[in-house]
Amino acid sequence: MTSMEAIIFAIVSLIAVVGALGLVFAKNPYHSALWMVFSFVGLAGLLALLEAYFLTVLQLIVYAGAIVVMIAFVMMTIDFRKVGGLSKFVPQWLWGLIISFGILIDLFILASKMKIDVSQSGKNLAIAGSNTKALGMELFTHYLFPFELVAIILLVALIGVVVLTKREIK
Amino acid sequence: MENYVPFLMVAFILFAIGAIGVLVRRNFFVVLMSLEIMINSAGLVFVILSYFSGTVSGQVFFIFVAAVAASETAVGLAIAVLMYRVRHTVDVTEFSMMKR
Amino acid sequence: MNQLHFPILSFITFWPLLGVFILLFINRKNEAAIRIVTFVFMLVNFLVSTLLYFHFDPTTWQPQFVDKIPWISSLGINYYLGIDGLSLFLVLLTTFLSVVGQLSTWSAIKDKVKEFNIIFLLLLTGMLGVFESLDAFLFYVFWEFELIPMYLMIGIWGGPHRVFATMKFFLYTFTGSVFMLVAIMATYFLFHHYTGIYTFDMFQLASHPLPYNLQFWLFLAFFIAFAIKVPMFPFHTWLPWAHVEAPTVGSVILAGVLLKMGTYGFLRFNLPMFPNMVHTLGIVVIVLAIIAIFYGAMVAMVQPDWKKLVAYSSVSHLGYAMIGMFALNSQGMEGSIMEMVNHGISTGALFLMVGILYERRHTRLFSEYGGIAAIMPRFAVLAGIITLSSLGLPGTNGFISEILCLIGAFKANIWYGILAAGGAVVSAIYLLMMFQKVFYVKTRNVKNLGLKDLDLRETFYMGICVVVILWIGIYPNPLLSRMHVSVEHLLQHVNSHSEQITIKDVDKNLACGKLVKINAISRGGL
Amino acid sequence: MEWLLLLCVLSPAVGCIINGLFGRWTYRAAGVIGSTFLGISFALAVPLIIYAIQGHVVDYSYYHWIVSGKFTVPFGLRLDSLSAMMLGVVTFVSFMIHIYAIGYMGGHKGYARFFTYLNLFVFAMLLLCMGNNYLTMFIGWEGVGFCSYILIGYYYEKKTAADAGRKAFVTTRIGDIGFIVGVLFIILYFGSVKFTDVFAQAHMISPAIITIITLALFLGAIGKSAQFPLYVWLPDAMEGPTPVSALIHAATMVTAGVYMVARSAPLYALSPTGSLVVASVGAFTALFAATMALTHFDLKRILAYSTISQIGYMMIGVGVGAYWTGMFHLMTHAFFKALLFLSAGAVMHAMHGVLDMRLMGGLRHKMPQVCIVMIIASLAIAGIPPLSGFFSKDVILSEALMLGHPIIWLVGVVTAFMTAFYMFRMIFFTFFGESRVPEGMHPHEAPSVMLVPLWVLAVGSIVIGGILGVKVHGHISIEHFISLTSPNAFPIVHKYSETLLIIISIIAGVLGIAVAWLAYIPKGAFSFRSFVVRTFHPLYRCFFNLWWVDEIYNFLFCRPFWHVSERFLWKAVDVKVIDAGVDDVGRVAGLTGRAVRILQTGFINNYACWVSAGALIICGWYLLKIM
Repeated sequence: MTSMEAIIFAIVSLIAVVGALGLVFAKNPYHSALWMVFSFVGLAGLLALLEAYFLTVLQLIVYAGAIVVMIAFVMMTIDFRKVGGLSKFVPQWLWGLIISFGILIDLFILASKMKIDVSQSGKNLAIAGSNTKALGMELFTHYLFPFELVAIILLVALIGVVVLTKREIK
Repeated sequence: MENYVPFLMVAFILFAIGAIGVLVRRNFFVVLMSLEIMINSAGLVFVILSYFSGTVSGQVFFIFVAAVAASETAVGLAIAVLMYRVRHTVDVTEFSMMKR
Repeated sequence: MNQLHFPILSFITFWPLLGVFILLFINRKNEAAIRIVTFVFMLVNFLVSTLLYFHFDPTTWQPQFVDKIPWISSLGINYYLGIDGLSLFLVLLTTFLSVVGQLSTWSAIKDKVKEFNIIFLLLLTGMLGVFESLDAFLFYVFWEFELIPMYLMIGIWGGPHRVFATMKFFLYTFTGSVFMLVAIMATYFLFHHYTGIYTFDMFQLASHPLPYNLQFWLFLAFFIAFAIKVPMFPFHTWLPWAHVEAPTVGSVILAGVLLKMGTYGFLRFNLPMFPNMVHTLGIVVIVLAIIAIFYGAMVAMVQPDWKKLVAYSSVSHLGYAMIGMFALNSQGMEGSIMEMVNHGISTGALFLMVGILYERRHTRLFSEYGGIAAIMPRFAVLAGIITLSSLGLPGTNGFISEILCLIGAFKANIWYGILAAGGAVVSAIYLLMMFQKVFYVKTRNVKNLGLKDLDLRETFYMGICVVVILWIGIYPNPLLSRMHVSVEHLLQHVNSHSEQITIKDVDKNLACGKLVKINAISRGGL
Repeated sequence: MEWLLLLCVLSPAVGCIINGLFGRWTYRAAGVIGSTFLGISFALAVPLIIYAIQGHVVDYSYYHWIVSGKFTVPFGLRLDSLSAMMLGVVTFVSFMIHIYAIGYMGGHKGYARFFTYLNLFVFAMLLLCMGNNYLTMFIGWEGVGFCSYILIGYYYEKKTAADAGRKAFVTTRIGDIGFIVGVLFIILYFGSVKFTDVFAQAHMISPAIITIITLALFLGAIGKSAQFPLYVWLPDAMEGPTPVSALIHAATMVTAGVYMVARSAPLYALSPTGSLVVASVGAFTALFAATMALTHFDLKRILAYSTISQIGYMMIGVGVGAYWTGMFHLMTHAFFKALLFLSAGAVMHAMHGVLDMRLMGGLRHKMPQVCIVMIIASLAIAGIPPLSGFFSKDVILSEALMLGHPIIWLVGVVTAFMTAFYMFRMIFFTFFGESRVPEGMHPHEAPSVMLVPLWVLAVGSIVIGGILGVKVHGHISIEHFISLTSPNAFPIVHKYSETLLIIISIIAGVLGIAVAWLAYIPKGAFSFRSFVVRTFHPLYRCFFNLWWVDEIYNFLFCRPFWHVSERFLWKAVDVKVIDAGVDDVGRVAGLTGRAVRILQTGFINNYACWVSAGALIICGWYLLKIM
């Protein structure tokens, strides 16, 4: 890793982690949403560092853009005065914290033990210099069937959402 | 770049932070957002391994993960709206209809 | 091989599903049409299945009329149907009893007719699949599939305690099935470990028996599954419940076909796959079977409820089948298969008898009956012949199977034969008592006086049973000759692996950490 | 010839099917149809018997009945001297009884049913006698048992009749287990059940096995032929219609055991032990049953005990190895005992079903012809020359003595005395003395359709013994005939003067009649009887209560069996242990569920925590393993 890359890595990962922490610990959910955008931008930076340029764009547009807006939009339809006086954490927050740290430790051990073949590192990620083209080739040849499945999942989710929200509440 | 451990560490830290958010927060919307973080960190691991093993498949999976995450968010929000209409709250501790 | 060049087994298995599809389009109010359509479908199924009988090649043990299509080839799972001498008559029995049983429901099932017939057709598919599949995985699928329609049949059209009975039936047999699933999987992986082939083909799995200590546990697991289904002595208590609460046709199918799956399972799994254990643990099975013969008969004798009596008599009768099977000689084995077929017909017909009177009087207690012979003479004659066949009178089908089982048992060990022969006395006692309590003596109950004798439909289906009973009793050779080669092949296979081991050896092997090895193998396989 | 034989055997079956299927429409004609087919059978039997007398043997397997592995059971018939004799007896006597039954059963409900059963019985009996292997024989063996069951229970609306039928079937089935076990041994050691194969190999099998086989087969004979200790069903079987008692429980079915032993002569000949058991059981039964007949008042039951006793004689005959004597007695007995039963039936018919001799007396004026034929039959059974019973009984006793069984001979002679006594006690009680007929009953002579068979049988009872049993040119024709198939098994050990033995047995018979006369006819008879009864009071009570055998069986076997089944096996073991055990397993699952339910808080946070904790633990475990 060159020093330049290291510096960029440090910055973007810091952005991602801080954003995530802000999301979790902000009292106001609107602030959380904003922190999420922050974190996602950091993530997009990481993706760019990994030469997944198409995904970087995707991350910025879909996540940091569409999804956050959607969440914020839905939150606005809800009257937050009624949920005022809400404390931030559940009563069993300590357990949640412990379990999360446990998972973190697990994952760290895993990371330290993991061995992957890095000889191909950074190769094959682009066809004729275009990451998007490589991705497209892979997606619409090898992964065509799962891709269609994902489409169905999206459709199902769409229908599900409509059904759920249109229902009359007695 | 040959050292993938830092990248993984970041992904894992994000995952753990997301888990904390899911497990400890009361606000349903924050829980949903934390879930997004967790899912994204998982997707990130795909991309990391894709890069270091020199194949573009991982990136494809990131697209799938993103699609699933989007569906999940949509359904989650729908549920949130519905719960709010029923219970007039978005406090997850109030969502205990499964009991009894 | 398939001598008909037509997937006849797939046809008869899935033909009922077409019936289900057609029934969906018939108005539920039009009950007559529903009954007739179902009947026609079952009749066609039966008639087509008789082709199996006529085209069966009795000179080979290889599976015949084979339909084999790769299903999940990476796991060695095939859609593999085929029959041999062991299963041919069970398939025919199934199609036959379904026709007879369906006829009996015309007057017995009055509500939810459409649902009932749909379930019955589904049940038929499941049962045929069990007897036809030669792929262990497919077998298991059908084995579980058949449970559900039966569960619904008892649970919806049953008697007052139907929910309890059906839960007991379902959970009990399902517990057995779980053991079987585990054992099938273990056999599959272990077979791969020792031969390097992933396969669920039953014949292939049997071709290389596993080491003894593994056989021991697998035999036990399969034994539990099938012993519950048969049911063998200590596992039988679901049977009276299920029979008593089931509608008539449910009892007929339960006794006639479902119980045979247990004995058939022994023939298909326990005997060929774990031959050494058959020699080692066979004595346990035989002792349990002898207990079952006497115990079932003695408990049947004192029952005040007609259906319970017949239910316990099944326990007793299938004891003969088990003894014959584990006698490990051709007479015993052929007797055992004959006993399965004959028990299906005779006991099925006995349940039909109960059902006919139950429809008229809505009770099954002996104390309510008496003197029926004078009121319903035609019924009494048919019932008498059926009782005799259950009793094993020479000239009826029951005798053929009983004597063959006895010869087999006797050849295996003189005492088995003598003890099993003693059971015949008890069976005479309870069957004659049953007949006397219902048909003889002057009726004391006014309600019995006006009972109508059998109508044409009832005479027909009872008469058909009687004809089959006499036919098998007088000329059983067409059946015996068709099962002969398969039986010989199975026996030769089992007897070529006759080295015995003691339970002690198994324990020792286990203590040496063999289980760890199994574990490692299964992980490697996954 | 073999097809003639088959036709002869099947003819009653055809009658059975016609009457059975069309009984509703043949109502009046059922009897005639049944008798016609029997007549055909008898007519066909005549040439067959002549063929057999000429020394021919027919042994033909019509088809393979059961083929399993190397083991084959043919369905085949065999005509040789032994079965030819049975063929003659069975077809003739049943033909007579069918004709009699036309009159006797006339007007009964289920007339066609009766003839259906009767024809079926004859068919089964012919299969039993003519089968050329043990399993074909067994079809007949069980078939006659079953027919006996339905015919005893013919008046099924009477509980006693139905019970008696069941008792008969179950008791004989106990014996049949023996038969089946015997056959199983034969299959195991001989590999075939055909008589010819078995007898040809018999000398190659160890004697111990042969003894087991003979004893097992004899158990079957004990059940079927009502020998001690399985005789208890026969007296109860008298609940059936009288023609049934005459045909099944006197002339044919109950003698099947004797026939079977004679048929298995080559086996019994190799086993002196087995033969001795046969003879001893026969002798004991003869005496034991005779004692019970002494004091009874029921006309038909006396005859039943007498039948048991007489079959005991036949068993002595076949047991000592002189098979022809047993078969000879079987034949004469078929005639005179059928005659006795049919006469008793005529009396019963006249008395509207009353069988208690205390309600009879002086009937000789009302029904002289029946009286005469009954006296003829009684003289025959008492062994008074020159009636048939004399010849057959005498040869049994003399052969028993000469073959070295003096005790059995002595028992036989005593029994002969008792037989004469109780038969004439019955005659005197029924036909002589004052009339004790209740008011309103008008006994009358039997109709001619019943009388004709009686007289035919009476003539048979008189002459058949003389024709077959007199020594002409140094040999007895029946001995010669039967010995073609079943020659005498053992050599004669002692020679006695035949004249002396004949005189002894005649004395025994005459003495019995004289004592009966003394006890029932003269003026002081009553006080003589009461003196005897008082003197031998304990013995009299034993006789009168039939040695309490039924009660003992009930106490020792029937009730414990029932109680063990009901109280122990069903209500305790099945319901309280096995089934409850199964339910308890289910209950444990339920309780576990209730315990685990505490974890179900309903808060999704908690569920999320559990899921994560689970993931943590599983991952951690795997990680620990790879570390």
